[in-house]
Amino acid sequence: MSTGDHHPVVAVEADVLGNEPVGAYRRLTLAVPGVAATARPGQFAALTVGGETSGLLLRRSFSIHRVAAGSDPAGDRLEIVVADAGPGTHWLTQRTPGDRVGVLAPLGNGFSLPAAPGECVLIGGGYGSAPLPWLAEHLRAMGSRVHMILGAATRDRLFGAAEAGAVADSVHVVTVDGSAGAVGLVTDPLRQLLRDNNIGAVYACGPMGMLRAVGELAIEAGAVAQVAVEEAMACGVGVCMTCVLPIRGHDGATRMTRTCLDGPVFDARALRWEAAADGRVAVPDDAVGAPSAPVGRSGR
Amino acid sequence: MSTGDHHPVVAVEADVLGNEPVGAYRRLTLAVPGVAATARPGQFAALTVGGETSGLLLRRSFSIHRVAAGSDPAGDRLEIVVADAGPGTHWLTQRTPGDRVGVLAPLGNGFSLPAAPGECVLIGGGYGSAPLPWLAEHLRAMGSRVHMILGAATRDRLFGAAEAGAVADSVHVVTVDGSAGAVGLVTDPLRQLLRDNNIGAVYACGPMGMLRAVGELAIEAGAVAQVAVEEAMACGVGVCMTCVLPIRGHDGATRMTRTCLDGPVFDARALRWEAAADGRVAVPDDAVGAPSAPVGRSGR
Amino acid sequence: MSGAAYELDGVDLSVDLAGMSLPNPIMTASGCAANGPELHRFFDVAEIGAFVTKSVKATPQSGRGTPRMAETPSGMLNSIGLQGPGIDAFVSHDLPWLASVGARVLVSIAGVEAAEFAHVAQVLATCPDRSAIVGLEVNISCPNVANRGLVFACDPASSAEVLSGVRAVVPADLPLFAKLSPDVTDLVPIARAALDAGADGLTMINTILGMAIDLDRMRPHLFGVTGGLSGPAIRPVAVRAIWQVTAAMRAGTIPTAPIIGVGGVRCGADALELIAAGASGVQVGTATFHDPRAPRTVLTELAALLAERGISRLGDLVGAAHG
Amino acid sequence: MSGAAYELDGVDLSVDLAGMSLPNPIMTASGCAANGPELHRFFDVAEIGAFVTKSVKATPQSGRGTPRMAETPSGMLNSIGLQGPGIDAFVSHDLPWLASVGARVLVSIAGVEAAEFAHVAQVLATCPDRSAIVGLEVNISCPNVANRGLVFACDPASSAEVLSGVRAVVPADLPLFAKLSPDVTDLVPIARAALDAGADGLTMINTILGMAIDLDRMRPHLFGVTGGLSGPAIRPVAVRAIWQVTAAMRAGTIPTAPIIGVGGVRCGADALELIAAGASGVQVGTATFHDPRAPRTVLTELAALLAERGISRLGDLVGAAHG
Ligand SMILES: Cc1cc2nc3c(=O)[nH]c(=O)nc-3n(C[C@H](O)[C@H](O)[C@H](O)COP(=O)(O)OP(=O)(O)OC[C@H]3O[C@@H](n4cnc5c(N)ncnc54)[C@H](O)[C@@H]3O)c2cc1C
Ligand SMILES: Cc1cc2nc3c(=O)[nH]c(=O)nc-3n(C[C@H](O)[C@H](O)[C@H](O)COP(=O)(O)OP(=O)(O)OC[C@H]3O[C@@H](n4cnc5c(N)ncnc54)[C@H](O)[C@@H]3O)c2cc1C
Ligand SMILES: Cc1cc2nc3c(=O)[nH]c(=O)nc-3n(C[C@H](O)[C@H](O)[C@H](O)COP(=O)(O)O)c2cc1C
Ligand SMILES: Cc1cc2nc3c(=O)[nH]c(=O)nc-3n(C[C@H](O)[C@H](O)[C@H](O)COP(=O)(O)O)c2cc1C
Ligand code: FES
Ligand code: FES
Repeated sequence: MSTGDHHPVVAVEADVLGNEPVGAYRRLTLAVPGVAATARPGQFAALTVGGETSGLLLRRSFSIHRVAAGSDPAGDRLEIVVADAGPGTHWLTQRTPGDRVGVLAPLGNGFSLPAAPGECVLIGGGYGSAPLPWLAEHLRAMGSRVHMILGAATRDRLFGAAEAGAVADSVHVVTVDGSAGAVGLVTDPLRQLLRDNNIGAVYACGPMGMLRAVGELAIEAGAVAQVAVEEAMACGVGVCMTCVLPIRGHDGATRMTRTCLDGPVFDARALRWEAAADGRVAVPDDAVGAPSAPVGRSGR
Repeated sequence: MSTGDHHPVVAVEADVLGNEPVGAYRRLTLAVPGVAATARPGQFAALTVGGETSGLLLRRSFSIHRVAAGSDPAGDRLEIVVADAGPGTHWLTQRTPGDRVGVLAPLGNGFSLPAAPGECVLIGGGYGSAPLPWLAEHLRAMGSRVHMILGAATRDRLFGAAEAGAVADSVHVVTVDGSAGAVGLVTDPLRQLLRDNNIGAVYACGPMGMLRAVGELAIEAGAVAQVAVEEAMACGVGVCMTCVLPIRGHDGATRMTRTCLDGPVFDARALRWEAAADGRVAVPDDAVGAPSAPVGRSGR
Repeated sequence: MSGAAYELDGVDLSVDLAGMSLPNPIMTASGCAANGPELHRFFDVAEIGAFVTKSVKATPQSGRGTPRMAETPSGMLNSIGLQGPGIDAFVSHDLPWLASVGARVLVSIAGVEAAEFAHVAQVLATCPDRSAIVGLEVNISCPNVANRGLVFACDPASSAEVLSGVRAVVPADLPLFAKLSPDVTDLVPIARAALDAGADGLTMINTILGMAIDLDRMRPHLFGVTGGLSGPAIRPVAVRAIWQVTAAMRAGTIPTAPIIGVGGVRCGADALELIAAGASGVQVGTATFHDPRAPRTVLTELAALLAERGISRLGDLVGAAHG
Repeated sequence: MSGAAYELDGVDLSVDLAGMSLPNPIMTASGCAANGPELHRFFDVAEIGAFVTKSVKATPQSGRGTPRMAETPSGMLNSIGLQGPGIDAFVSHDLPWLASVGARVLVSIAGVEAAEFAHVAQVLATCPDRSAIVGLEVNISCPNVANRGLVFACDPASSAEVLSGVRAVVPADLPLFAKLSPDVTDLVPIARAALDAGADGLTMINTILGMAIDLDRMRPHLFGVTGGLSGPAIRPVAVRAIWQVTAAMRAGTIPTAPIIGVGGVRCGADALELIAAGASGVQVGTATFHDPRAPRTVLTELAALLAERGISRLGDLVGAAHG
């Protein structure tokens, strides 16, 4: 981490302005003054859960779906898409206007836009599609041509299919069970798009396995792939070192790198995918400072 | 505790039906099926606080203000009066219809009604007045004459003054600062009532210091005094042994007695007041099983 | 008191703990369930695997003054001081009631010196309702007068002294569980000492020593100054303790013996966590204060969790996280 | 780096911790604040009494694989494995930044053997930004390779070895704080050993060893198997530890020395609780993950609490609960 690129983060007890169902998810709209000026697609927000008496200590992270500038910064809004996955997200899905939730945003880096317009593919798995419409708007505004692939296990786990047509030049929907779009995985339409078009960049957000597959196809096709990862985060702001992944740096060395600060978006080539298996990520032997021998007890 | 007198307790996730301000307090109405048949004035309810993600593990106890029988037991309602005293009660004061709260009720014993009608004084300090209107109704229904003394530090800490006129034969309001009724303590009108009338029984609910003073005056005047105490309770149902007070039994022996099960109402003569000071209660040396010497470390 | 398989949701939940055959692994925790009738208002105490009583000493105990408890984040401190009726009243009053409702009773015993434990155990081993007793839980996590009031379980020698004293006076077929304190630098030597001295199994963990200060009075909140921390807050410590001792058993460092897990369990998944770490029995303590139905609910939830996973025998999951 | 009285709400919050003059008692906790710039986005890190850095070792450390954390009721487990840049990068990169913003730095140091601690301390004692360093916190709650990976702080002799090694290489006017682990049978002998070997004060407590199991994988949740439990859940243990060691100092059993309290502090009242138990400094750790402004907020709340009570000097409340 370089200390120079720390952008300002808004820390606020945000009013909940809206909470609507979108398939299996809820879209929450929050009043976050000043967020619109700095937030970029691919960044995330960290929310407190459970209210004042909560036994859930840690914030939950969510991709920023969009921000909307108010007439003045005090009126800025931030939207996220929440899957009810456990006690913290369940609590969030129950919030109604009038409630308050602690919000830190924007956090992390976002997707980098290409230097010049080009043709690109945006890929989302499940709620991973949340940041894509907003990203598509940015890309189209600079003249890029945008293909969008939305995948999920089932129809209700798709996100963004309704608005995709308005923001993308082509839309490809796949579900594992065929309940919406074609039967299959996001890699099926991606393979086709990479073959039939001159794709310069791929942007993806979703589960680790999907990101890896997408990254490999893109790199093979000579495209740049930017993937937004999702590692368990205790703080979201770079102070705890829990959210690391082995990332190869410009100097070729692999370091255990904070995904909350230097991610969640990474160039797929920098990720040491082979270290990850079964939801766990090992320290590659060649990583900077890798232990020569395993230690028996927790050094904290 | 005798095992025979265990009455049925309703354990339910209760719907919140109402939440209205009453002075500095909130009156909560809860749907508690089946509670009306068994609950008696002086008993209490134990409520969970903080919802599903709560870090507050223990229930909070509240005197039952009243119960109302529905057209069938499923429609029974229970009312409590809540002072916002800390995080748990604060959370409760924020509940709105549609919310749910875990309720156990009725718990403990209630006030015993006299064998024959007579003249009596009901005394409440602060929210301690909560059970008195309902108790007054029971006493008047059996032909007793009811005087009611309501005291508090300030006007907004008084409870029940508005409805007292309808349920009592005489009403005496005192506040420490004189913001309502006479300036003074509940013992002032009590002294007068005990002198001028043939009072057979005194019923009191409020802070320990008040209960002691009331009990002493009543006993001196030859009246029976029943006082409802308020000890910190972890379980409310008799299984943890945290809520004890030294109580003299019928056999003359003092035992550390569970106020949640054998109280919260006790005959003032049975209480070993001298053991209590500064919010703490020591084990009297003559209590059954009192330690001969203090132990250095917690035996759990 | 049936040793036969007990099914819920098609899952065989029965366990055999050092000869203690129980229809299911769920128990109350000592001091968190009184001695029966109070909880029996909320569920049939014979439905859970065993009912663990409040630690009983030789004579009646008043316990400490109040406050005896302080709520803490996701937990609580208690300093009760082992209030109880004493062993004679226990066998003439409490135990008969438990026997009358068909509860399987794991009697928790305590003392200030080894001889007191032995006396209490001997009274139990020869009492009229002996047949309701499935085992004794020896609460060595209580103060030892001979050792500056430090708890027996702080030290292998004191632990062994208590266990061998009890073992000597009770029949070999009465299972003994030593209840350990987590407040030690290394649990394994204490576990070894207890097992070598005659314990058939271990119960882990008792509360962790803690303290709260009353900021209004600027004095210790509890009358007893320090107290025992319990509840969900300490579950990670219980899991670790069970894991460490199970690992030592699997490595052959100490004899293999059944473990009863306790500490912070409030739902079926919590119970399963202790089982996966190595426990074959699970006690529900402080959660009972949040909801008196908790032990029974944990049992239902545990059965449902196993059924969901297609596990037909609970025994298959004991220690499963060790691989 | 001012030793002058520092007032907030009319309260003098300044403290002197074994020669470490701080405007107020509030600090970050090692490993819960990285090394400065990240938190400086949320508050000026020079406003709190001291900034405590992530424990630094001699060489760069990758730390462990992930998952490195598990949330637990009112707490969390972590198993980071002391990831860090190593002492050379620390003095050339991290410390200059902290010096540039005027932070008073309490540098936390670690090692796998006494010699590593001494080496790290020596580099710090002679580094260009030495003047930004107000003291060293010696994290002896980390694994000792020579003793089966048991932490140094489990044992008085290992603790003393580390402290005397560090003391020998740093000037007498550089305050040393030994950071103790609560995972011991008796804290007092460890505290004595550390003080006798040259510690000027003590920091208590480090995390409590715990564990969680991933019920989907039926394996330990953390890559490092066990982890350290922290957060509000453990505050009662921190209060007890500070109380016990302060009581031993007041009784003359061990030398009197300042204590920095840490464990579960998330608001001003929590800080006051540790102070009343005997701490003259207070670190805010895990609460920072809930809210990165936490250390600064605790300071504001603490000042307000004292003002409310009419206390004009924080020092008057240190150990006040002992009477
Ligand atoms: C950068 C980032 C962006 C994310 N974007 C979204 C989004 O747009 N929409 C959405 O619904 N979810 C998103 N998630 C996942 C979301 O944070 C988790 O589903 C949530 O933390 C689960 O909390 P819980 O209490 O409901 O579940 P629990 O499983 O009980 O959580 C327990 C602990 O594990 C952590 N955890 C559990 N699952 C995950 C996960 N998948 N990723 C990271 N931490 C996890 C929690 O934060 C918590 O600390 C994102 C996660 C990250 C890191
Ligand atoms: C039998 C009985 C009847 C009661 N009736 C009423 C009533 O009708 N209306 C009302 O407003 N309050 C009543 N109380 C007091 C009420 O239970 C406490 O105000 C409440 O528990 C405080 O919880 P908290 O989280 O808001 O405060 P905190 O002070 O944060 O509570 C911390 C812990 O201390 C306990 N505690 C704190 N204050 C008290 C207290 N005064 N008595 C017992 N335990 C306490 C809590 O239960 C909790 O475990 C009654 C208490 C008892 C025992
Ligand atoms: C109020 C209370 C009283 C207790 N009394 C005893 C006791 O008498 N004997 C004993 O062995 N353990 C006693 N314990 C410890 C519990 O049995 C259990 O080991 C501990 O609380 C951890 O489990 P939990 O988190 O489920 O409560 C007591 C615990 C509490 C909270
Ligand atoms: C993620 C994390 C990393 C930690 N790293 C260190 C460390 O490097 N050195 C150290 O002495 N303590 C470390 N600790 C312990 C804390 O400094 C502190 O002693 C402990 O967490 C208790 O305080 P808390 O409850 O306020 O977090 C770490 C704690 C956490 C949660
Ligand atoms: S989540 Fe704490 S450093 Fe990334
Ligand atoms: S509150 Fe638990 S026994 Fe009375």
